[in-house]
Amino acid sequence: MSLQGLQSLLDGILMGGVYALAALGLSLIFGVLKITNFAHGAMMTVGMYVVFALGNDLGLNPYLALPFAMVLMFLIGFLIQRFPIHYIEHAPTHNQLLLTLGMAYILENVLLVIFTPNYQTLTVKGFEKAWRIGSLTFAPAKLIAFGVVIIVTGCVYYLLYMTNTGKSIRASAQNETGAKLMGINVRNIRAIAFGIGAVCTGIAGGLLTPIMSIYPTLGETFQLKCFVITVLGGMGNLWGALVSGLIIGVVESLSGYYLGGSWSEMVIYGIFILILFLRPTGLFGRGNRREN
Amino acid sequence: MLTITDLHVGIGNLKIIQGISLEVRRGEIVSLMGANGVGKTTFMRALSGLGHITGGTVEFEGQDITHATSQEIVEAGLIQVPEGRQLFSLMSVKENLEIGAHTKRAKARMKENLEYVYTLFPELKEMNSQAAGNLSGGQQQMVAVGRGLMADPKLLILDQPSIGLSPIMTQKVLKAVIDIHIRGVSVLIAEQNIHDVLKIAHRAYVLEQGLIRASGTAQEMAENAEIKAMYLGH
Amino acid sequence: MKTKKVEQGTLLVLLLMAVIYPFLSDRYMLSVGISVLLMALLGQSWNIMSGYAGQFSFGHAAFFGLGAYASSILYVDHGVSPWIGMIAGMAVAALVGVLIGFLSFRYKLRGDFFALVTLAFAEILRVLFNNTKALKAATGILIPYKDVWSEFQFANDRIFYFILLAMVIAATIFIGLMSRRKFGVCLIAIKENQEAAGSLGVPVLKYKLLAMAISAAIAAMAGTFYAQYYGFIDPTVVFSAAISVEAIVPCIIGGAGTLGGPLLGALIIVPLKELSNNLFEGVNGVNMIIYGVLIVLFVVFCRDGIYGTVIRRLKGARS
Amino acid sequence: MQYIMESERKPMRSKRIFLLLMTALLALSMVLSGCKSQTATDTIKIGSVHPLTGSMAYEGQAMVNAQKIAIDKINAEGGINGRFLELVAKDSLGTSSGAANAALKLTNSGVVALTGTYTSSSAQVVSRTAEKTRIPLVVTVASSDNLLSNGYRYTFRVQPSVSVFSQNFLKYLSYFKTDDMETVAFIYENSNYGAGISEYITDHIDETGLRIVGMLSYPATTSTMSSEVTKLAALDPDLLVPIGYYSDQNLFMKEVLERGIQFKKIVGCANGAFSDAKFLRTYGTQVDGIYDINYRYNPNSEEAQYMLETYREVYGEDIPVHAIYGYESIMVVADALKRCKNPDDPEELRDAIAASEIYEHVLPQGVIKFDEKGENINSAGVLVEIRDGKHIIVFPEEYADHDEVQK
Repeated sequence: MSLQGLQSLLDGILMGGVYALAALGLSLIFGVLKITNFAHGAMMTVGMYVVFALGNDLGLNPYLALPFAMVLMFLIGFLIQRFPIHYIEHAPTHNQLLLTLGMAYILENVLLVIFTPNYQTLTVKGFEKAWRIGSLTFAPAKLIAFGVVIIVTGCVYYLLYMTNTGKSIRASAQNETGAKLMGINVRNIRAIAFGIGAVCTGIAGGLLTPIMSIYPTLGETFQLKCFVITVLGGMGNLWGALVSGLIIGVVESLSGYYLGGSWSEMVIYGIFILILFLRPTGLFGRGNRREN
Repeated sequence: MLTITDLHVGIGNLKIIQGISLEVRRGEIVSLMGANGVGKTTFMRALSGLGHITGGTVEFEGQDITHATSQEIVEAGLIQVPEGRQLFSLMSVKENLEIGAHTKRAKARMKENLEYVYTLFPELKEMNSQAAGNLSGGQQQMVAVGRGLMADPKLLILDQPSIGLSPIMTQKVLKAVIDIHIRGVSVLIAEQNIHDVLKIAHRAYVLEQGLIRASGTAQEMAENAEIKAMYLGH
Repeated sequence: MKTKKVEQGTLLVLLLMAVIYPFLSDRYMLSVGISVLLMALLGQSWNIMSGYAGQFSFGHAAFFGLGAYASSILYVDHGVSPWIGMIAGMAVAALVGVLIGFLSFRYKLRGDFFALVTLAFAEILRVLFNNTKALKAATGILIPYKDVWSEFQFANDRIFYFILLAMVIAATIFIGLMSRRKFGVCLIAIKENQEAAGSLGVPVLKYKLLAMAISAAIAAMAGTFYAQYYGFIDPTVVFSAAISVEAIVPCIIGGAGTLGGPLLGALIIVPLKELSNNLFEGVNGVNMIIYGVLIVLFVVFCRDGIYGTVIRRLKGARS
Repeated sequence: MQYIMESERKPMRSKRIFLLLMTALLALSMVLSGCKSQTATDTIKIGSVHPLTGSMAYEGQAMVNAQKIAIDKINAEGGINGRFLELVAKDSLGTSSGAANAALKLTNSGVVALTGTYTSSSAQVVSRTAEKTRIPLVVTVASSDNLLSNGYRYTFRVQPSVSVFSQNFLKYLSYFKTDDMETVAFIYENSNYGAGISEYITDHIDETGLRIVGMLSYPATTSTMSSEVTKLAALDPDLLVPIGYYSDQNLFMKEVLERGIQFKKIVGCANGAFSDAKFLRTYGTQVDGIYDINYRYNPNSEEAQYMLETYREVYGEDIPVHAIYGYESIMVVADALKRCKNPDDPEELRDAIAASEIYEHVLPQGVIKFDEKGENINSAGVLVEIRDGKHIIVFPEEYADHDEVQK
């Protein structure tokens, strides 16, 4: 592989980390709660704007703004699940889709009203230049994002597998009746799970704020990519989401380098269709396949 | 301990349970018998707060739980081992048991209860880290009963625990029920397999078309010619 | 039998209204009327595949776009009348629909997964058309401006309106007739329980593919109309997810799997959207917030759709 | 069908539904057409159709902002023969049907002219609407080449189209082309604007003596430009031509600057980022030496100064260059209105616009005059250089400004 190929691979891995985190949120919501969430991109954008607002108006370092974004995102996620989504949990997929789409319109346009549609850019001091190792370059914001992604994924793993709340979440996902009969407040647990999903999504958005210029509908561009990653990794499978996030990042970057950016979209959707046909439980086979 | 008066339960517009009165006294094993589809499961689910109760009352330990949520009911000590076991199939046996101890009360006695479950079903200890979904039907039923015990029940409801089990497994489960009863837990058990269950029950009710058709002590029921003809079949 | 009468009655009333409407309205209202009908047609198309047969599509833009492109390319590059082009487009879309369906059903995709596959196909077509020079790539196709009926071009929008109305009526009658025959009963059986239907001897795959073909063909018809009426198409317009959404919205609002649902749904949501556009001109975004809220409220409080709920109430009144 | 089997229901219900629906229809038609009666007769209304929500909302809103400034200016100067202008702006929602409905709503409410629409697909739809309703449309921004190829009588375009920009590029090449410049690479977003320009230029590249070493296209919604930057760095063309919208081109430059890649010469063509004030605010002098062929105001025009300052004052930022054409579109309409005997007659207005000869305007071009297709015959972009963190017009010579125009 040429040096440029290597650089593309590296860029793909770093960007893939952010995709992975964004998809992790979707994977939780999609796999655990069985909700086809088309407000996912919009939720990401909310995270972006929270970090932007704190960074731009209060001068807070964007990475210090992340905890605030997390709290807010948790609340938003909790409320979205608790109010509208709760009522359509067992409704057909298209009802869920339309409802979350409606939520997306609301979120995006609330952002539009508050922040105007202007493109916003947040620059971080000291991040103007890439870091280098030999001839390879690392964009600092992407590198940090990658680190945060690993940490957050670890935390979510801990939360889901080591804590009582996490166990209740997984239990409710696997068997709602069983969970209720053990005295789990499934309604709250689901709202918490959605909240956690929203937090991951929001962090992913927040991490992108120093990387891209943001505008209210930016999240839409991540929507489908997140679905691809989620299905590829197996729904509800954390490590699956992480690995396939990286895969998609790398595929995008390499196909962008060798075939051109216009066709890399095509390659990703092609992979998506193949995976849906051939391994709908995901590459790692542990995701739960949904049937209606 | 559990007093049910004129209970009505529906699913959608359908009226499934049309006025059942039933009682479980402290220290009893009571059996609810009936053929497939007479509404046993609907009735049982309603007791745990998973049904649409349209009339009547359910009283547990002097407390009205007719419209309580399933959490409140579990907290009060009325625990159900549901039909079809409803395990968390991707989680390990150990995790399944741990989740059983979800309430505060149960958490406080978790260690003790876990030990008891392991003495009751020693094989569970060996399967601790296996995913519950990979176990055989009988093993799964043991996990389900164990999980119910982890919730520290005062009254344990078992909904058709022998369904799909081999005769040996069925015996094992019923033996466990006796053991549990000896330990001071009252039991309400729904069964199609009347022959076996009447051997361990004190009293029994027969459910038919959403109504109690007959009731009495286990012995009376076992000797009732009509019931013999209908359910015991031989 | 009375419910059936209500259904027929409602449809008749809708028809009557639709026929009178253009004579009461000015150009703007006529244009809104065309938006309503276009959404209704797309909705009807979605309805047969997803509402009746239960195969939930989120990629109807694929068929819509194919229809628009097939007739436009034939017209602009080869001088073929769009009337004929429309038939060709319907055939192409039906073929692609069957292909997508065959692959999906062969690999046993259902529910969300089927929806995502259709979405992915629509996106692939968008990228493909956007990057293929022979298909005019990103430049899109401009339809010549004429007033020649044989070329599906009219200076008078009222004629466009009635043509579209005829399409909606044709699609509705077609679906209505189909749904009352064995085909429709089988589709519902497939939706309720595919395995059971199969074991009862319903040719599941054949019927599902047939439903997809019909659905795709109707969407393609809408696509041709769109190209001819608005006069311009490009890949980002006709293959966009927004079109796929337009196919779903009226069905959910009106009631999926009911004959009048998509019609009523379109009749309600389009004017409401237009109304919020007109009422909240001052602060941008508020119109879309209102639209979002409307959708959320409809989905939460009217799960079977307005038409579906009315029908259910009527049936419920009996017991 | 499930319902067929059902029975027993009160009669008359279908009648009730009928009445209900008819009432709803009546109410709706009254509400929808309601604004008609509210028309205040003494203002002359100009309609504006732009995307005000969705992904193009910023561009659309800036356009409307600039139009408002133009309207205010005319009104402050006494309006049109004593009558004031009024801008009625509607959201096109960025869709064809949205644009058509918005345009018709405007023509309904009595506008004498339409302006719009930023996106080419909406412009195509609105131009057709203009033709049908016989109300003139002055395009603010829509660069698609085939916009006027249908022979519409009522559509006029002030701004340079894709091919004009491309011709400008080829013409202005002489300014920045050096003798040792041999290779050129393009990086462009692949919608009809980016792809259109790059295609036109490549078709005529032989005339320039340059050799194309790279044609990189990407979707405007991309979230990363890393592989493109890597590839271009390896190609190391003598001339790099980026064409795209603000957010994607900003992403591109960000990656280039982060990695410290020194391209020999970067000349954007209608680049959404390079000519934007925000771009300079973000990167300052780091982007010195970049050229862009783009929309611009005429630095020597006093009116342009007025427009700049007012925009900055009212909206707190520099006017985005595309919005200048929003401003000028109103001026074109106003100029024509002044020459009309009856300003309320769109037909007369159309003829007046067609006969426009505007010498005093804010654009860096000669007289504004339309050919028979409706295209502004002198439309042109200018070559802007970023020097000391500022935009300076360097070519053509007559619009070159060496004084500091902006702060």
